[in-house]
Amino acid sequence: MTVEVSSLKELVEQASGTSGSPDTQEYFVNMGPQHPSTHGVLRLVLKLDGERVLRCIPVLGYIHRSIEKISEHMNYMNCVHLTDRMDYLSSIMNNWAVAKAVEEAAGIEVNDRIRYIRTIFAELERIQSHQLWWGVLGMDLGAFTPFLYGIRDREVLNDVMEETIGARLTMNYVLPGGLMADIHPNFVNRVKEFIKYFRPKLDEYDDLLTNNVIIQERLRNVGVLSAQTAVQYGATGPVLRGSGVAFDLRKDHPYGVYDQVDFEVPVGTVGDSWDRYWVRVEEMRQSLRIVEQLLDNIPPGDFLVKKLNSKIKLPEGRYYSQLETARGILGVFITSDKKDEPYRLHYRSPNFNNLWCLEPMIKGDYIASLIGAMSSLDLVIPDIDR
Amino acid sequence: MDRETLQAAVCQLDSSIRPLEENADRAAVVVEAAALPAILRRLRDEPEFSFAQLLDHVAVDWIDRGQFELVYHLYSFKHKHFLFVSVFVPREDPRVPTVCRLYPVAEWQEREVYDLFGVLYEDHPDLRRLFLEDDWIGFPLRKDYQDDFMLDRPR
Amino acid sequence: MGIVTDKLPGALEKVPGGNVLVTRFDEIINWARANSLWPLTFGTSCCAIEMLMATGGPRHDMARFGAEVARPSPRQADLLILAGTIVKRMAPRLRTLYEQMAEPRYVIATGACTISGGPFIYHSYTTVRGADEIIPVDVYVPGCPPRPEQLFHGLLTLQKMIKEGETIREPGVRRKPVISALPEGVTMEDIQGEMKELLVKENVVDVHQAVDKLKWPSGTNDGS
Amino acid sequence: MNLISTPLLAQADPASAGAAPSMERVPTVSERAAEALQHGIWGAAFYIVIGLVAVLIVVSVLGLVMSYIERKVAGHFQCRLGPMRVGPHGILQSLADGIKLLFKEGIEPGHGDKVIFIGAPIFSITATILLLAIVPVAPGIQVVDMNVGVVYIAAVSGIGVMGILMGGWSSDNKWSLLGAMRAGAQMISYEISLTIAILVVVMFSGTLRVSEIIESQQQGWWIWRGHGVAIVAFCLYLIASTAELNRTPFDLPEGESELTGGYHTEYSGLRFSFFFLAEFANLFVFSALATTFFLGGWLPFHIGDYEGFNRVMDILPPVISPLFWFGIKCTALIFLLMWFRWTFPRLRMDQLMRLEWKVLLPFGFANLILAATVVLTGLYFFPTAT
Repeated sequence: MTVEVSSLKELVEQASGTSGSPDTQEYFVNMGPQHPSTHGVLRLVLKLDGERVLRCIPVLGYIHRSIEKISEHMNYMNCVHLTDRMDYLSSIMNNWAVAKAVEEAAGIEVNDRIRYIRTIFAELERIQSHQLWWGVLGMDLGAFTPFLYGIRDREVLNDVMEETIGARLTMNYVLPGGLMADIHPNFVNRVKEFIKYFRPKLDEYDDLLTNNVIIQERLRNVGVLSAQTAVQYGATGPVLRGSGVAFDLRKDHPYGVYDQVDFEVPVGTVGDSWDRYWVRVEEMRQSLRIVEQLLDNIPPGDFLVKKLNSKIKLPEGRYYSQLETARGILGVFITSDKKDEPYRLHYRSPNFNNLWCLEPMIKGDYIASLIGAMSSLDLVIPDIDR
Repeated sequence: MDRETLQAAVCQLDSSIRPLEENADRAAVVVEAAALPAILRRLRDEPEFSFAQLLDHVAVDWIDRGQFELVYHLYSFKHKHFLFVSVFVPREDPRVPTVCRLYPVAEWQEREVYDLFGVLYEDHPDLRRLFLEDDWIGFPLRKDYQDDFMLDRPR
Repeated sequence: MGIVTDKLPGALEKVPGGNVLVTRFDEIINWARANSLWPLTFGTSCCAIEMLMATGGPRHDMARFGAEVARPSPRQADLLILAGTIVKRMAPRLRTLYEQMAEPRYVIATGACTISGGPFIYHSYTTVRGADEIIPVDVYVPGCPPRPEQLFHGLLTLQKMIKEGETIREPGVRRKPVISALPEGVTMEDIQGEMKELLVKENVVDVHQAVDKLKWPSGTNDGS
Repeated sequence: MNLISTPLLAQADPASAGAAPSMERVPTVSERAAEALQHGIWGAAFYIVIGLVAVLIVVSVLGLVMSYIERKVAGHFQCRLGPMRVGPHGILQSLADGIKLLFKEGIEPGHGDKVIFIGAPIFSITATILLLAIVPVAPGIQVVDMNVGVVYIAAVSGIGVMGILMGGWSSDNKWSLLGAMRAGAQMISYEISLTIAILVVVMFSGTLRVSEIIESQQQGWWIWRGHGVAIVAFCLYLIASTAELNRTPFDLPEGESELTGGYHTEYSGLRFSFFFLAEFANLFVFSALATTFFLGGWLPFHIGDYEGFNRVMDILPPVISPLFWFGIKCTALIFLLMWFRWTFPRLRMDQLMRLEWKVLLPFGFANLILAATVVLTGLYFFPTAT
């Protein structure tokens, strides 16, 4: 059996040969790599009939930095810092995923304090990520002000985290075997202040966007993704939950201290952009709940349990660990050959799998719906390309 | 179902399935390339397993053995269990039937593996490079990939 | 690449033959250009969050410098803020974008990746090692990612460069590219020396020593 | 028959037309020119030059001032400061922008239609200048005051869309073309509602001459004299004029997040600034026209025959009073439009069309019929006070 390898050019030429009715002309448009609402450098080749999207071919690789290849030449401690640059909006969760894989492989058991702090930071970062997403969604739908409100509240949270971590975006806080530094003495109080500050702000978000008629018109019944399609196309995270599948690693395969806290997993019903929007806004509330429960109970202890050693070697084998980032399941696949560098390190990035839901979602809809639907997927392109 | 039971149950499915010899942190089986789609279909459809989602597809270049290992990582929402399905293909002529009829997401995961490893997927509807330009020469994640552009880290 | 701390190297060259009127005119135009830098919405990866979003946000507010009018179309933009890694596939597109921008156009390279390739230099088969291999860069802002304040320093450095540099009669005559945000009295050699020292050091850290060193000076650390 | 008393028929009598305004009529610039023409050509030329220069200055100053105000207002809506560094509180910011745009390279797309490409921004700004000519700022401060003023407004405001269509067409850019087509569909549709809303006032005042429309509001502004009818008309006017101005929530032709820059994607330098200027000057023009039609133009707030109250309102000296009242009403309306812009997200194309043809237009016609009934029965406040 021969295998045919095609190219994008051939694909476009092939597709442009088939035209619809004689009086309309279908045409191709490049959306990206530099486009304000592709959130970076995603390129979509759109086949349009007027404003209707007939085909949507994502073209990737404009930020493919070969992280997996670089990781093969790095020790496990260094691999962690590259993950910051993948999904930079959930960097702590990315760090944690690698740390978790290495810890499980090396048989390191971290203490409760580390688990508590990791969980708190992961939830804070989930809030932070959703704040930014909320603002950007508003901007994509043409309202500029929500974007600045989102950024405003993000900065408040950033301050809290910066006090402990020292970085604003690429946190690099979680290491295999513990944490980079202990939490700041002020941390607990400041997080409490933040929660007090942010609860009313969430209602303000509702006033500005959620209850806005135009937003509802723009999101409801747009980009409908059935549960079956979502599962088939490998969607995870809020995209999958928006479609009505209550699958959350935090509940189903608890890690950290998620098994000790009480929270709900918001689930959509229809699977349209509105459901995904609602799921994320609700997730912010749940994250606040989780943080509140954990904050007062951080047990004493060390923030490092194992000697930090850049020459750490894992026993031979395949290790997979995954956790729920703000966008879905991040999986880390480590193949070790007893050296201090991974033989193969693969990241299952949530955005990569979520992206493919785009075409079934918006086929035959307007460009404007495409923007809204894409925004509701909350893509981070460097995470797709790695 | 815990790890060992699941692995044993999957192995009973077909005589060509055998457990993975190397160490893995979850149930892992090895199947023949030709039998892959049929086995994955059974794994997906039989209620005992119902692996509804293909979480991940990874390739590993075992250059010493002259083989590529293709790992399909399955997950079942119903039973909440994971499974590695490995396929070993020769490095010289890496071919494997596509599974994107079963799991649509495989279309792109397989394209990624083709792009970076050069594994050819038979009957794939749209086999193109995913990350690199269409005229890129070589498959960069292979262990023997050489490139004038790449720099080695000074030791 | 020159190192600039506060003052730019060299004094303003008075153009020979230019009379007072023309020079004044040039000054006005340069003043206008320096104070109206409309950036292109172009971000490739992590730095975009800090450079385009956080700087535009209420806390830092790039609008104070008149630079918040982010144009999505390169035709109307004056300033290309390179935020994030440039890879081989993006390189021709970046060049196109730069060429699509109308003169005069300025480029600020932010972050380690656009300056040198950053953490992706070695063993990467795609990362371009520095955006200046593709397009001319006016100001480098180091950091991974730089803080918004650092970008503002870069922006002010660029404004200074524009005010003192190129004139309308001599387009394209610019100062050498500069690194922004180095503190006074620190040179590139110092930094390189320090980095070498760090690299030479044994990579193994004693955990108890490290913990002691990293403990916060006051407080009980038990989180209550 | 009581129909005689309605202004509509009263206007038919030429003798009463001049007698109705209480204030003495101050000739406009064009009338002065026509008068001077009888004595010699130079006097007329003098007035024509004055009129032209005034309009040009007004357009450029409007562009500068409005863009500054817009950025400041946006800044304060978004919890930030806006321009601060160029001059005190950044008041020279738009001047710097203007000079920069003046000396920026003007790029013409290689495969575009050059003549149309260059002509488009000129068309756009010409429409604005022509509209500005009829804006009555104060008695006498008006370039032309023609007897068919309202018809003129409806005719001339259509030229603006021509410029946008030409710009989008000649740019040789698919995004531009999409933007231009959106603009064409949108502006032509909403012009109907706009005109219908104005017609209500024309019915009330019984004249097409804008200065007389203002004079007819001596007893009170139409917006409250006309019961609910005028208020509905005013709302229709506001919505339609927002659409005419291409501002959020109707900024589809530009739609940054969808079409990168819409019709002006390919424009740079001075030509782009023409579009920019036209947009901001139009903002003023439409607010000024709303002031004229619904809010009594330069007239102070009067209530029918309540002499005492009216005298308090007339307290300003007659030279400043019209400018003050016109300015304050116009500013309020501009602020309202900016408020819209920084609050609402954008509509989708089909929703936009649905809003016009299925909601606004039927409402407009019903309102028009209602207005006719109101006028014929003399139901509005102070019908015979003039």
